[in-house]
Amino acid sequence: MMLANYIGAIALIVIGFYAMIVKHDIIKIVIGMGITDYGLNLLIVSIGFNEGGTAPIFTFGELTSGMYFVDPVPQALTLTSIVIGACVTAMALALCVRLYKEYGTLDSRRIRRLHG
Amino acid sequence: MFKKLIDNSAARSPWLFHINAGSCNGCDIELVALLTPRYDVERLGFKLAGTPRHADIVVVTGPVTAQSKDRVLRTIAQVPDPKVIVTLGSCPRSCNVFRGSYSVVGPLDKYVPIDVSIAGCTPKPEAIIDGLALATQILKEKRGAK
Amino acid sequence: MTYEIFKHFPVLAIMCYFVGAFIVTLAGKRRMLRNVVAGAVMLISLSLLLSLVVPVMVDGQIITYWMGNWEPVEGYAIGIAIEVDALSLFFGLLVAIAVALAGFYSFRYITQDDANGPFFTLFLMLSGGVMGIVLSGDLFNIYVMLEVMTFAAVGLTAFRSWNPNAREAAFKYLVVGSIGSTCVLLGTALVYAQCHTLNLAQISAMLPGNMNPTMVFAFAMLFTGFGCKSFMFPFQPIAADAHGAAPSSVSVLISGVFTKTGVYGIIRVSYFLFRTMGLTSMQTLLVFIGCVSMFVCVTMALNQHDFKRLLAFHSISQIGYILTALGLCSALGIAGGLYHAINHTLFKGLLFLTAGAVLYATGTTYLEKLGGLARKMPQTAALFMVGAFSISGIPPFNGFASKWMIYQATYEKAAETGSIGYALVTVVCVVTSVLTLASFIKVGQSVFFGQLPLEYENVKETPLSMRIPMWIMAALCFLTGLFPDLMVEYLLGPATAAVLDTARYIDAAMGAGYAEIVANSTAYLAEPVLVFAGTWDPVSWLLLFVIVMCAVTLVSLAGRRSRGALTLADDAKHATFFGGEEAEFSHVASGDLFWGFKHNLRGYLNFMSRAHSGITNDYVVWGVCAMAVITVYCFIFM
Amino acid sequence: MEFLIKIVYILIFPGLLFSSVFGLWLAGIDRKVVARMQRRVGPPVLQPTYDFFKLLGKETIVPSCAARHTFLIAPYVGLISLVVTALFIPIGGLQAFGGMADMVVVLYLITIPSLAMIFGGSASASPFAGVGVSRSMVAIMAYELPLILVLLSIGRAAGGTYVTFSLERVTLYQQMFGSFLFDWRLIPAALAMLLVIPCEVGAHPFDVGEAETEICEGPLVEYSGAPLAVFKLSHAIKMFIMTALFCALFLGGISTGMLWLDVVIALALCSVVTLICMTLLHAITARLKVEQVFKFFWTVVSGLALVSLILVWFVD
Repeated sequence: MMLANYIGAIALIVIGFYAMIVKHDIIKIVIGMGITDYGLNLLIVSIGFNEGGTAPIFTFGELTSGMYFVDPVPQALTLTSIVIGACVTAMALALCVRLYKEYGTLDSRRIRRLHG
Repeated sequence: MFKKLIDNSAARSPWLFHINAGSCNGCDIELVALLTPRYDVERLGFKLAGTPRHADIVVVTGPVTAQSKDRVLRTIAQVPDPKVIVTLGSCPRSCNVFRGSYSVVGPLDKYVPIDVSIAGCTPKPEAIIDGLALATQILKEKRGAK
Repeated sequence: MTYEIFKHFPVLAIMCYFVGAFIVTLAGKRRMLRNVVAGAVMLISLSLLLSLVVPVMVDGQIITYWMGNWEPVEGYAIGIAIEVDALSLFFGLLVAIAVALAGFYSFRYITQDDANGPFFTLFLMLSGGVMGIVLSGDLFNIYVMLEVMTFAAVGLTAFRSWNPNAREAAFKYLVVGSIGSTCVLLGTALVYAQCHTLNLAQISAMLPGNMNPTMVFAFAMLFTGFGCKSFMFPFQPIAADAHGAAPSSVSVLISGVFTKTGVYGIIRVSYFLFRTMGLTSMQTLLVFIGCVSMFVCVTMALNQHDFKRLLAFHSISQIGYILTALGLCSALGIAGGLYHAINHTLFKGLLFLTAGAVLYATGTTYLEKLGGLARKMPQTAALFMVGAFSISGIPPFNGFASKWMIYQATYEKAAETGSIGYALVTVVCVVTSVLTLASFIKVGQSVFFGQLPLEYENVKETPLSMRIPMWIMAALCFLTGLFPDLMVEYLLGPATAAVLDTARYIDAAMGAGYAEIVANSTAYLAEPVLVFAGTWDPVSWLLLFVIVMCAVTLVSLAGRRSRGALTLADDAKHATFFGGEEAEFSHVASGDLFWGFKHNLRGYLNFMSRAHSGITNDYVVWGVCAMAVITVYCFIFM
Repeated sequence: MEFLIKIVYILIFPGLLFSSVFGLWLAGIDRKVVARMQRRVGPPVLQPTYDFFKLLGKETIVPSCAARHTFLIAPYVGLISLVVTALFIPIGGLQAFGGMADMVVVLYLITIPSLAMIFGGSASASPFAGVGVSRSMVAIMAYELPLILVLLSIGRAAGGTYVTFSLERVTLYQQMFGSFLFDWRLIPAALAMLLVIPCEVGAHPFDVGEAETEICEGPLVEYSGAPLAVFKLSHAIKMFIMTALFCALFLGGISTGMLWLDVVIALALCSVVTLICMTLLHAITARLKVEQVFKFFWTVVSGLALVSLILVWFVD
């Protein structure tokens, strides 16, 4: 089951990079960045998962000696990472709006005043 | 401290700046001929400078055409003191055969005082050397008078 | 003497910036209050770090601070650590100095912008982020701070939003920068998967020698990620865009400080966490990347027409020097690289500030439009010359001292390994240095010297409040170059020792003896002894210079009566010589300079110019390719 | 006493006075011998000295568009740094101030006068100077690559099993094992160095920056009087320094046991090197174009130096 997670994570990252490389629409580039981020988040959560572990929070049931938690640290990391990802997307979209106003296009091939 | 050294050197290292004020090129060629092995004025320290700022002696050839007048005067003005102005050939002296032409406004001494004037159309190299040697003496005097 | 009190200083230094950022926001439009708060914050942070110099640099302490007092339990670090060794403090000082000077410069500089409210918020966030990275002892914290820093930097790049270039640069920067962030986060996650800890000290005790494919991959990712943050080749185009478009005082931070965090990251990753720097393959990789960055960026800089964009390419070129030196893995190389890092911050800061002064006075940094400003802004011109001489390595300024150490380090490495390749590295360094000189002569000729265009007839010198930080930087450029011995003794020596002596770093965090128990090898990667192949004594040079100068002055005073007069006037005699024509405006602009050079290398230069196409996708391709190539390289050779 | 000797070193013997006089003398024999090769009588050997003093007596014109301070200070900075550089180069085993600067430092120090000329010319605001600045800088870029290759070869050869940049070590090594000029591995480097010298000094055929017939002496176009005199003097001292550097690097092994004799021999050798690499080239060649200079140095001369470097590295 974890293998599927890893494969999924890697696939998401690759798709994200693919979008950033191939798509000329800057909104799609931003979407690509988002997808890469999700892939990473999935990967981090999967790293902390222990087969059969319980949630790393206060539980109502009895704690027996055989029980163990899933690793809480990656979940915290993921939360942080999600927040950062959301901010990046918001900022990038804001810049897209301003760029569209200036250049009248979203085509990255035409937004190249800085070159050479 | 160096007054004597400088005064003595003044006559030994005259650098020329050559201005063509509408000359037929005859005098120009003769001036350059002075640098050839036969006459070799470099033995006297003469050297052709590339810019009026480096020059001690300004050599003007040609009858001073209307087009060249301002440029000649401006260039002469840009030579640092002490300087000597030499006219080479008959043209700058009297406008020679070009006198009376609508485009000739010479002779040069209407505009600036001339120190040495070498006559001839064209002057012989020996005459030019003689004139330039005289110019170096004047240069030394000007330096000494300062 | 007890150092208990100093334990709290690093965390305060970081918090200062963040707290200050929020208070500045509250100040709203009251500019005076805003300036006072920001200034106070920057000074407090700087003095906190300066007070650490004695315990850390001189006495060799390592200061560890556990957030919330979560100290390690049974050899497992649970809490978040702030750990300051000589290396961290070195970078911290560099950050604090640059931030303070750039900040004081900005007080006046940004008054030209109408909406300058959020400037200091972002500025202090950026500073806090950078400070957080260099002082932190926790890998994930470094990632978070990296993001905070990148974010503030993107915001500041787009700060002059009326300028379309700024928005475009910010967008590209955000997109390509996200590759770097992705790499760092991926690497961090993989390291956590392996070690179940995020503490740098503990990781560096556990990882070296235990390399499996996952860890090789993690290393490649972290290396690329920090490389992206230092804008090494092939991430240089976004750096050029961002530095060029941002306000000058921000460019100082992005080029002088931001890139240094990448360098710091690379040091931490390859000298500490994985200790891969001992491998020949790793050294070759870093030196190769350094050389390519150095050469490509300097030739790109020669092609530029914008003052700040040119400076931007130069900063990557100088980063190339630093990476090359660090890649040598010898004490002299590390010392030289760190020396160059601090010098680069100073002189590039100075140059960006002069560019800002030119922009402030004339409203443009376009080289073809400017000229002759030295007559109107003599101090700025003098400051520019100090910066230009420093960056192109003219003795006795600081750039030379560090470059000279780098040349020796590369050539000694060549002798040690017996490989002529490193000798060629020395040659590349020297050639880059002379090309740097060329491009600064281009700037001097086309901005400060030559003829003054009519429209700048009324230009004024920059206000005093902007000149003071520049003069301080210039003085530092001179002093750091004049006393390389003191620099080595008090800053570089301890920092170099800290880079090579990982065991002490581990012990300081995890308790004494931890490194020996856990780590597989605690031996030095190289002996921390500086071996010089040559000699250079700037103070004596200066003394000789002064003596000869006195002699020349005396001689010329003795001969002043017989000398020709010195005349100044504004008439035909003193007009510029134009072959007899009336003097007119004629200025050899930057594009026309160095034709002989450009003509011979036209194939290469045109290719590079086309390659920096300005299309975001292309830059992403470069970044992803770099990531792939470095990964494959690491898998093959590690 | 020690202090007095140092002052004598600085002001008299390899320092200010001597390097000026000897440099002017070298410039003089250069002009004289070129003239003799062209079958002319030629100027007296003291001609550069006369030129220098004459220029001192001339008026100094500061152009109205110029950046005055840079324009006037630049020549003096160039001259002083050159004189200081002269102190670091061993002359026939006599090293006035050894252990202060090595080969790489000297490489950088000798660019300061060129830089002074470039910035001074640039400050004069003349377009001719602008072109001259561009060309001088290309010349610097051109010779720097072969020069560092030569220095690295020497550094390796003199380092024995290791490397060294120290000029003292280079001299010592040569005195023990013979001059490098007679080491077959370093002959290409010596040739390269001989070609670098005229380019660094700005002599024919590499004087693209100061081409008086094309661009009115380039950076010097607006200079007159004392600053020009100082530039001419720097040019002369540069000839001395570069030839002395050649002698120190390739002919340092000549040792008779008597210091004064060594010094005299070294100075004689300086003159010979000047004749070979400057006078001969001056007399037989015309000025190259600027892109030709660059190409020539980055291909032929660098190639020669690189051959040496490789030989030194791989052949014992």
